[in-house]
Amino acid sequence: MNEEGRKPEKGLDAPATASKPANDQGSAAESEAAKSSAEANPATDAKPAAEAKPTAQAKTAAEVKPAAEAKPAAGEPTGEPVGEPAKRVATGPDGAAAKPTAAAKPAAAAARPAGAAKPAGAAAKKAPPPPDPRAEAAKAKAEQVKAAIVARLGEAAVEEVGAAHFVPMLVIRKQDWPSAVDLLRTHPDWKTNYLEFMAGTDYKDKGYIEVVIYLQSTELGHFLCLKTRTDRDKAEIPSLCSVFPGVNWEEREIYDLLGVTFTGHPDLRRIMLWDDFKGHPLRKDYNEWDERNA
Amino acid sequence: MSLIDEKDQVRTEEMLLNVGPQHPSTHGVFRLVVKISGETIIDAEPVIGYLHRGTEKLAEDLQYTQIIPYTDRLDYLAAMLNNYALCHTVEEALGLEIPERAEYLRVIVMELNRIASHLLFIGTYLLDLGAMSPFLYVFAERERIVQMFNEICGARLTYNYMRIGGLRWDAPPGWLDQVRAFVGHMREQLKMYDDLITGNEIFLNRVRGIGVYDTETALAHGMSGINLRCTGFEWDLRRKKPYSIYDRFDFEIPVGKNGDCFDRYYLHLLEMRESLKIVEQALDQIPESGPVLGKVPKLIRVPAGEYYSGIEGARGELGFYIVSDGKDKPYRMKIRKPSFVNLQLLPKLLRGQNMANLIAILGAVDIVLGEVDA
Amino acid sequence: MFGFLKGLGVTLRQLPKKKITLQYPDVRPEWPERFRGVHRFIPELCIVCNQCARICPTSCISLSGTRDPNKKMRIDTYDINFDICILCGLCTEVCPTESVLMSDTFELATYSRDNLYLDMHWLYENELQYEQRYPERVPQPAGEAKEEDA
Amino acid sequence: MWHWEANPLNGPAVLGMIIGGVVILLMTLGVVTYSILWQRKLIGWIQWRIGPNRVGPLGLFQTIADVIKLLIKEDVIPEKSDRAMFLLAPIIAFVPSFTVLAVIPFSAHHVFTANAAIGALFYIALSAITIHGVMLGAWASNNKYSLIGGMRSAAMMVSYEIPLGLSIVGVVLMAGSINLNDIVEAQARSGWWNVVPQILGFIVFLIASTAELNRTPFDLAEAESELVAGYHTEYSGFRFAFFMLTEYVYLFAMAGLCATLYLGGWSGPFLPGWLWFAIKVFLYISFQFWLQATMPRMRIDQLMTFSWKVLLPLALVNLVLTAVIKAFV
Repeated sequence: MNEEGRKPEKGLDAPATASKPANDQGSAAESEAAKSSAEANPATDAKPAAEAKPTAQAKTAAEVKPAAEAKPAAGEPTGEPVGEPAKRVATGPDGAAAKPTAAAKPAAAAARPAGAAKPAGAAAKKAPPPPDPRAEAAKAKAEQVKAAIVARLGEAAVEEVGAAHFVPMLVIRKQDWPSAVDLLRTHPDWKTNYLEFMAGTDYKDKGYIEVVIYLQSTELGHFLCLKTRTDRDKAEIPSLCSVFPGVNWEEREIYDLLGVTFTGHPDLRRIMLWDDFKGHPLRKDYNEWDERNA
Repeated sequence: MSLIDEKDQVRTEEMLLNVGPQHPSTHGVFRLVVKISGETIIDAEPVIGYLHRGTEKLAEDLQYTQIIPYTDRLDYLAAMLNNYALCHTVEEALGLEIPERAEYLRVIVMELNRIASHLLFIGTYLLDLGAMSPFLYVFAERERIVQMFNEICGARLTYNYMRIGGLRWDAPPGWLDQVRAFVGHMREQLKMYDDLITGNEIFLNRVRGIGVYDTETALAHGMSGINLRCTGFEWDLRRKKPYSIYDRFDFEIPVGKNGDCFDRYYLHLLEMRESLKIVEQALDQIPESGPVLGKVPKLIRVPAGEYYSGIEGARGELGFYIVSDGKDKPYRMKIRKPSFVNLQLLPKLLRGQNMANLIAILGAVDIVLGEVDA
Repeated sequence: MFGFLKGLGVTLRQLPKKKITLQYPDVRPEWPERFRGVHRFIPELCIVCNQCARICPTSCISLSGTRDPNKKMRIDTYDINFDICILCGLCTEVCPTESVLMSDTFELATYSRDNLYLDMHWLYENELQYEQRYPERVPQPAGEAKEEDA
Repeated sequence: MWHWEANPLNGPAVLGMIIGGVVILLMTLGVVTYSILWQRKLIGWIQWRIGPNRVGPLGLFQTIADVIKLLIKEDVIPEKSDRAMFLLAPIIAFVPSFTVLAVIPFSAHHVFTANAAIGALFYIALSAITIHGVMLGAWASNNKYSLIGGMRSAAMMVSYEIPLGLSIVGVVLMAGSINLNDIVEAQARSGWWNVVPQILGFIVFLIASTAELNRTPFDLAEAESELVAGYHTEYSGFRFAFFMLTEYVYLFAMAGLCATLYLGGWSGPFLPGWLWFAIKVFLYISFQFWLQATMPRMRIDQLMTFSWKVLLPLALVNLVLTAVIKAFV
């Protein structure tokens, strides 16, 4: 295994202490925008109304929440800034636990790179009711990611832009898969240095197998969803092991269960099932009995 | 065959040692093919899959409610957290509202479960290192938690307690007082563990400075939970991606300094303290009464799309990824298994160590094979 | 230095503490009311709605019934295969009449898998035994569970 | 005092020897049986458990049941093992453990004890033989865990014999004799037990003897979490029982040695000598179990370092101090 093969961007883990909460807030802005409606509690909510609601975020959050989705949550009168900060100040008996969140807010907004700030702004323009504004925001952000990728790898590298349930989603051409992921990992605006999750899905009806990763930037607080697609018959995707050594086993698992060959993988063997197992169980057309007979 | 090789040294041979699948320290059916020279490990190759049950495949044929009992069997030491992770993902997808009391009860049982899981880690870790008594002490404490779970949901290990949109049961009368009593008791016990274990020089010598890695390595390998925090990197999803009602509680995220096995051990202790804090605050804030199951359709259909959400499990980021085609069963479900991801770094940590350190390092990674193999 | 002496002190202090061993076969554990042991079944209440069989994640329940002269469904057979039952309790949750419930029977070890195939009579027998063991829990067999849920 | 060498070796004397041997063997077995039970009980109590309590009243027959179980178990000899060695090893390990008891003075009227002039030396010399049995067994099993366990055991025993021996030399200097009887008498005469003037040596002895006995925290040879069962991984039935017996007979012997060297042996006020001896042995054995209930296991390299860099210098310092004081005071 060539874990040594890469040197992650220096300074991932050594951000100034001041910037850390700031980034945290930056990320939280979107996620909170995404969650504000889901979490808004009905009037029975025990939270006292006296909850601190910093205004720095209010401009985005308030606008993000259009009337269409203003749930019963709108126990808050209009005019009052809605949308709770990411770190809702601890309530309840010991309300003393006011975090330094509010103070960190303006800094957070300032610290956010231009790229990250814009989607929130984009979301702010009144989205039509049917598409969820949070999804719209994610899409807008995805467009920006696309711009970053396209600038380096060409127009064809990104096949599709969208949102995977409020997370910006891009479909990358499989040839550009590792380079795009690596690009985002090192890109100063994105720095998606942490691969959170990887999965493969067999879309039999659509005729392809999709590999999806969820990336995040521990420093800048972005969350991205990248995908790439390959044929079902000759499923082959370049391996990400050189970019994120941690996907080693995940790729082995996808290889094992979905039959996607990851080219350039240092050690592509079955991981869950035994070596002479036939077939790939997570494929939709997998049938235990067929394979046995074959 | 001469005993002396061409370099005038005693001829030695490397040997392959199969640690597991049945071995006292692999905590389940986990196999580690170790190449050793003397007692020094040249290479190690983990072999997993002995407990592979195909949960993800099974889930494709199950309704969302039916998947919950299966999640109990992933990380069976922290089944409440597994329950929650699945319910949370589905609730996010549906945009459901969870009744207040249910949220608090969820947090209480999750944190209790985290304590139970961490307790077990400390016990088994010390057992691996050869100390027997801590194992039994932590089991006694864990037993109290398990009994409380037994009362609230009727099972000691496979809880199946959470439902999409809430909980199966409300807490029985007096249960919360029991929890409160436990919190106080547990605080005392934690002091005892400090005296018994943390102060012991033999233990310190065995765990300090071994299995070291830095934050970059940990991030590149996708590690999460204590395995990431031990490197001094503050990363806790309860803070970073606040879910449930964790933003209402005041708690710290302890981080390590050196990224060695001692840090990993000690963080478990510290995290238990924080969990106790959370439980205590939740007990103070929980509404006296109220529904524990929100308004949920009888047959849950998740709108088409894909959903991923991770929570801070006992061992790291535990996430469920659901691809739905609008039916009542997931089209594809994938579990982000923290143990599975964390385990990958093991061979690298083991190289150059000796056999005794193998146990110490493997133990500190804190794997549960039910989760690794899923 | 000498932290291990502290440890020795700790272990010594544990010596006189109360022992927590449960002498299992002699002393039986006390299971709470919600404990999910082997099912018990009350045939009279069953309306053969088949919900339990449908919700069961492992499909271990099989049942059949007939319509009696008054157009009411009557249960004929009700089998639970404890070979695969995972005691998740979902069946008791969906049962509208609370005819299938869980008891505190937890000892399932047997020499043959055939013995794990439990039929209606066994389950009813289990119910009767449960009623004997816990007379105080019986008065409202269709009891608290649903109320709390609502 | 009654000396073997003072009596001519005739028929009755030989008979006496045999009877003595058998009596000591039976006594030893009794002690081993109940020290195992005591171990399980004591550790159980420390761990909030009851300990064995099903066989006989208070579990008094538990060990007997275990032994019977071991005796009637199949004697498995692995196909790939070196059969002859495999069979021989437990015996080689056991015999010296029992033989060393010959020089331990159990009481003032040590009817069955050899009054050997080289008592302490005899103990150390013979106990070193056991390691051959352990090594042979480990090697002959043809099992990797056994091999590592055997090697560890050998390395440990070799390393810890030296501090052990040196700490004993301090006592020998105090008494001016290697004869264990003389050492006891010297302590009785001097009015204090060796543990007081030889406290440093006592500590070294305590640690080194724990290592010699392969007991926690030095139980690396059979570290079950690392090596499954160490050198006796492949042994079963009564051969395994032999190894276990060896271990506990040594525990008894070492307790006897410790009592003799440092705690005044059978000497003591009021109570009869044998009871004093029993009490001291009991204390030593209980201490070992207490240690076992508390300590995690050491690591082999740290163990070696500890022996050579800490214990050995300590033992030497103790030796020099004793010699100097002995010479000038």
